[in-house]
Amino acid sequence: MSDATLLVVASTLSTGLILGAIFALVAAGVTIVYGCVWLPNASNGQFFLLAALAAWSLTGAGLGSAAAIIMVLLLGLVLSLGLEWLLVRRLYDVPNRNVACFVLTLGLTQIMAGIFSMTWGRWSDQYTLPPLVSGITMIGPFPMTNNRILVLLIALVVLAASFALLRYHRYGRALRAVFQNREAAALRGVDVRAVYRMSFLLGSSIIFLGGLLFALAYSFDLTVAWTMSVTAFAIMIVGGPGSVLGALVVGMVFGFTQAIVSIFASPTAATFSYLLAMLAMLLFKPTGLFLR
Amino acid sequence: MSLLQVNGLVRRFGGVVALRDVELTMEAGETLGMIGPNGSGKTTFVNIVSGHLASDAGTMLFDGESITGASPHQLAARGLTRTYQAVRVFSGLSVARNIETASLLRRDARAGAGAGAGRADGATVDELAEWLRLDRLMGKPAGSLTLFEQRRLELLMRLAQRPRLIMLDEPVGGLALTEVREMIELLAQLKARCSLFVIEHTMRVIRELADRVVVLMAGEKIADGAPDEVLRDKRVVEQYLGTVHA
Amino acid sequence: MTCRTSVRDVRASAASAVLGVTRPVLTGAVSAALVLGGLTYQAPALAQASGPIKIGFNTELTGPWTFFGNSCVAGLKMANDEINKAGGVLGRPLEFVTVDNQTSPTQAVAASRNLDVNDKVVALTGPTSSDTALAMYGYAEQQKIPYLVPVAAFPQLTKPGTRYTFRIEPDAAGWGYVIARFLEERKPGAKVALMYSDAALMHAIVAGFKYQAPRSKLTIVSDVMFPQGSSDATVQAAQVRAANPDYVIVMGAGAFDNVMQNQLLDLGIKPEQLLHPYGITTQVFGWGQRSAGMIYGSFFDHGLDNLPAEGRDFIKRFDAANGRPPSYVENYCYNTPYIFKQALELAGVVDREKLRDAFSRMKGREVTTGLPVSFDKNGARKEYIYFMQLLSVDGKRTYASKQIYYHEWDADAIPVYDLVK
Amino acid sequence: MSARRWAVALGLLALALPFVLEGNRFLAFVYSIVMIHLIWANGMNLLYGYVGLMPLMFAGVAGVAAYAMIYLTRSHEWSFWLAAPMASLGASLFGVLLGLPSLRLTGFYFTLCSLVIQTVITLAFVFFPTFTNGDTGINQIAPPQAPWGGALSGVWMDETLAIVAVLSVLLCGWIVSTRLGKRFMAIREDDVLAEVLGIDVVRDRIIAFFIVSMFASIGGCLFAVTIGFISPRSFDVLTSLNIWLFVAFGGRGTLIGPIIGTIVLAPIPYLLQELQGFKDVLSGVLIIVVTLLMPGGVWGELLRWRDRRRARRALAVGQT
Repeated sequence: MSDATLLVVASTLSTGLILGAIFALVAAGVTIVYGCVWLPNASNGQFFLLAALAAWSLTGAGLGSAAAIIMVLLLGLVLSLGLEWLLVRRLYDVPNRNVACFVLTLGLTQIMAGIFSMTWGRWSDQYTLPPLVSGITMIGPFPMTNNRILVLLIALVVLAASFALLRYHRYGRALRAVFQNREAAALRGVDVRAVYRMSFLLGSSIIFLGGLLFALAYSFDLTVAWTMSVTAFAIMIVGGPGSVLGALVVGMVFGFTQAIVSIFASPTAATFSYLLAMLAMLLFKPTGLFLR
Repeated sequence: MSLLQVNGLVRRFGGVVALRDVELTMEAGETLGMIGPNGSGKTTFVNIVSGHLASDAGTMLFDGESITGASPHQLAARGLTRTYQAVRVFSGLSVARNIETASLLRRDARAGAGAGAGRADGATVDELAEWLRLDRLMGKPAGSLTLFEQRRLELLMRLAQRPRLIMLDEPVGGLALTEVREMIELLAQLKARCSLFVIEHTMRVIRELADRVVVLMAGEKIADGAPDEVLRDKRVVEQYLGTVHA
Repeated sequence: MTCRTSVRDVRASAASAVLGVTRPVLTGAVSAALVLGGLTYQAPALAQASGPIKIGFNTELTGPWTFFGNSCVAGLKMANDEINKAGGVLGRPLEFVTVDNQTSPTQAVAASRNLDVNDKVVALTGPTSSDTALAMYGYAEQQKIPYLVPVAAFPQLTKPGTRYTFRIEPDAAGWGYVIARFLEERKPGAKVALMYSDAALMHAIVAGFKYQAPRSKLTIVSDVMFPQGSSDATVQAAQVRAANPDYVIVMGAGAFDNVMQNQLLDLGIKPEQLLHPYGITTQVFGWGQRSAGMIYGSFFDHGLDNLPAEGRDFIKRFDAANGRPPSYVENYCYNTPYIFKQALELAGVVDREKLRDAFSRMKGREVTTGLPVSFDKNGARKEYIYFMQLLSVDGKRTYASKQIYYHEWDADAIPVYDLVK
Repeated sequence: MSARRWAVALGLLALALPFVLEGNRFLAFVYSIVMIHLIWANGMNLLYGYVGLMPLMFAGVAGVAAYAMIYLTRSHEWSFWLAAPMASLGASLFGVLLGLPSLRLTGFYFTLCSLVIQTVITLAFVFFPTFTNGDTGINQIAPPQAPWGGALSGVWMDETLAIVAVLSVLLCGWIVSTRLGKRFMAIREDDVLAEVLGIDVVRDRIIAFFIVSMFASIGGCLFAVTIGFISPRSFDVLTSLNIWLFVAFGGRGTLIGPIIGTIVLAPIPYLLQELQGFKDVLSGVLIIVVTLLMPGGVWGELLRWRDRRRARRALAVGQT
């Protein structure tokens, strides 16, 4: 293979992996909240954006990228706790909470969008975070920045950790029990509301982290919120609600489809192809590819 | 001509055979009981006959016409209907609306025979409601009724359609003892109006209602005959009745 | 359940209402309507005779283009205050009634109507995005309101037959055309790659470039368009790299512009090979120090040669107030009140039709650059562009650039309106 | 006053308002936008409130109709009054096609599926510019011809919209009262049980999608001629979500609910333009408060309160 071909192949790998990992991460966050608590959070795109914007402001104020990330994650935790306490917990016992939660979080989306346009929207039209680490590693002829390698690693580690948590930890077992039969789980002594709260916090934190990693790997603007929301929901459904493994595999398939089709056709064809693939998946395997 | 004739019914789920060459006939006016341990394929059988599930092989005739592959609403139009193990009514609608919805598609109304409009096999819906003691509950949301009331509503909704065959999946499941007694009486009165196919674990129901009993074990029919004979059959007693309190 | 009111019943009562059976209802409805009407009714439009001269400023204060709308407001306010401090126009203060179009064409039409009907503005000016501007264009032409477009480059805003719309920014197809002329001069027979987002503005630029490229003997070696919402361009950057171009023309919507830039640089494309048709301050900050040496198009930049004292003064004061040097968006918006002032003084009265005529024959100047401001029969301005080379970027505070090229041409040098529909 | 009289009064008020608002063309414009959204909300309510499916490609169907209408009037010089029904018919058949996934998917799965479909439609509007002129959009869309010659504009255009909106409410009410409407509600409550009771769920869902797409399409055509400009963003997923929100906010599955939702929420972005970002915060807070206090929507919850009070009163009467 010539260097030029190798370059394209390596760049495809890099794009597929990074895009795939970030989308998988956000989808995992969504899947933990929706698949476990049955609360579809329409505002998770805004959460994602909020994390990225907050990190942008903190680094702009002179904080290092790593410190900013930790600050934002803590901030996200406080915010999710507050939100859970103020709003989300009121929906746990509502009979049609799917819809109620969707409406509620659409309202939240409007509030956040309004706040963004009065604040960050006025400060810039695009945002870039300084890299976590500098330098470039050559993969064959393909130069990959160490920053993006680190982003990829963090995403994969967090995905693996949340997979293990749901599969092997006591919390994960409680969560599955609640999912299968809430009443039975409650009778067996599982604190259902605590499990819900934990899932909401965990899911939201993962979405926050997704936003941070995206911001480290790419420049972003206010429009990223919706793109992210739609894609994450679609990945979650195709992968199977509640399945972190499903989110990972489908996220990667999505990333690679986009990268590979755009070599042979065009970026537009790539976008169409992954959306149509998702449609086909929904139609022919609506329960999702992976069980929880 | 038999009312229902099922030949060589096969259904597999993945590698597991749920039904293996099941043959069954049922005459008009007959009440047939089906028993068998959990997982023996009883509900699968009803699901297939009532059009909820496709079979892998086999044919089904209802009143001499093929109903293989027919959908539930087509079967309803021909007079074959069913109930569910877990009671199923439109819980968000009032009792009256439930009954109204069910009588929307009464067989004779659809066939254009207006003469019987408002009547279900000789009885008006109102009379049926009185008979099933639902007449005073008309305005309540169906979801707020007790289980027994819901079971009776379910029955009324089927009767409102003037069916020829009702397949009942555990009609007394979850009911208290006195309620079971009452339900059996209601069903006994119903026998005069249409054919019944009853899946039950409660042997009392089978003994008191069924003209004939079929036993399914692991997807195979192992016995078929009058209740007294079948319930004394050695294989049935060993493999099934020994495990349940009759 | 309410749904149980059958239509037959409604029909029956409608009939009875018509027959006067339910007269109280009818009376109630009509009187309620009249009360509401009384609250909302306003006297028919009168010419603005006294008080401030009102001009409708319809721009993006929320939604994805918030930044541009607010930047524009900042520039416009500065000039407006200066004019009013110096005595206003025709002896009256100038007032820009600002409304938010939420970056939505539908809202832009609604906002235009609000300004027209409720504020009775003498003219409209406004948005910084092409589709909202096009929606307003339709309204202005239909309602015969003079409409001065500060920052929207889409050519159709001055298509043949346009009467009331006047555009300050040169049209985007022209930018593409002049990029080809510029590259031809810098490197005859250059190989060029294109990377852009699927957006109206980019299509216009590409159309102009593709028209002129063969005439300037340029070869297009790669032509990549990204759908809206794209987030990664690594693969395409590698393909572009493999095609080995002399120049890459990059233009993305929003942050994607910077994503493409960085990924091209990561892959070893040199900054000197990169050309952006336009660059504003925040974009330059995004490109950062690593992009030093790249080229971008502009219509105003603090690195321009020969800026008059007014221009330098504007840069200093804008920087002091906003913490960043202004770019062409702020410059056009700063000049807008002055252009209105020149036209209103030429018209002599505050009247829509007279103001339109004044715009069409005015021979004004941009106060910041001294460049002439006059409009052809379709409302388009004499075309011009600067190309700047980025020298250095100092964090998010300032940057240094130098002017390397200036070109002026007639709007009809290329068949713009055949190229862009 | 009885419910029926209230309905007549409201209808007459809706028809009278265009003349009342004639003095202020801005308010008249906002009113006409609200009327278009009312048509849409009624369609959405039919599918979401009565059949139980939440179609997020609703705006996409409206867009297809609008673009088709413009194509027919511009390229073939058809009259709006012929082009709009034909375009709507075509778009509705397309809507039926897009509704086919509902035969396999229900509930939130169908919603997500429709979300993906809507995303594809929006991208296609941008990427295939032959009919849509891509991201640039189509401007200066001519108003419909008036029967007395010239263009239908001003108060008569507003009145036309009000008439269509009132008709859409009546049509919705009529459909709901027919056997078809009762079948729809049965399907919403439990599609499996509906099927066993003899309802052809597949056929009825297809009929529902056709009717609902007709509402969407006619609204789309009227939207195009009222605004005079459309672009792919006019018919994106946010538009669908907004219409859905009107229905959910007001109370799904009631005739009054979507009217309340539309009248309260639709004018906010127009009438509160000066508030900028605060207006989004305001409507967001409103939505959240209503969802928490009235999870069944404003009207749905009022009905429930009324029923509960009646039940309590009945109980009290029974005890005495």
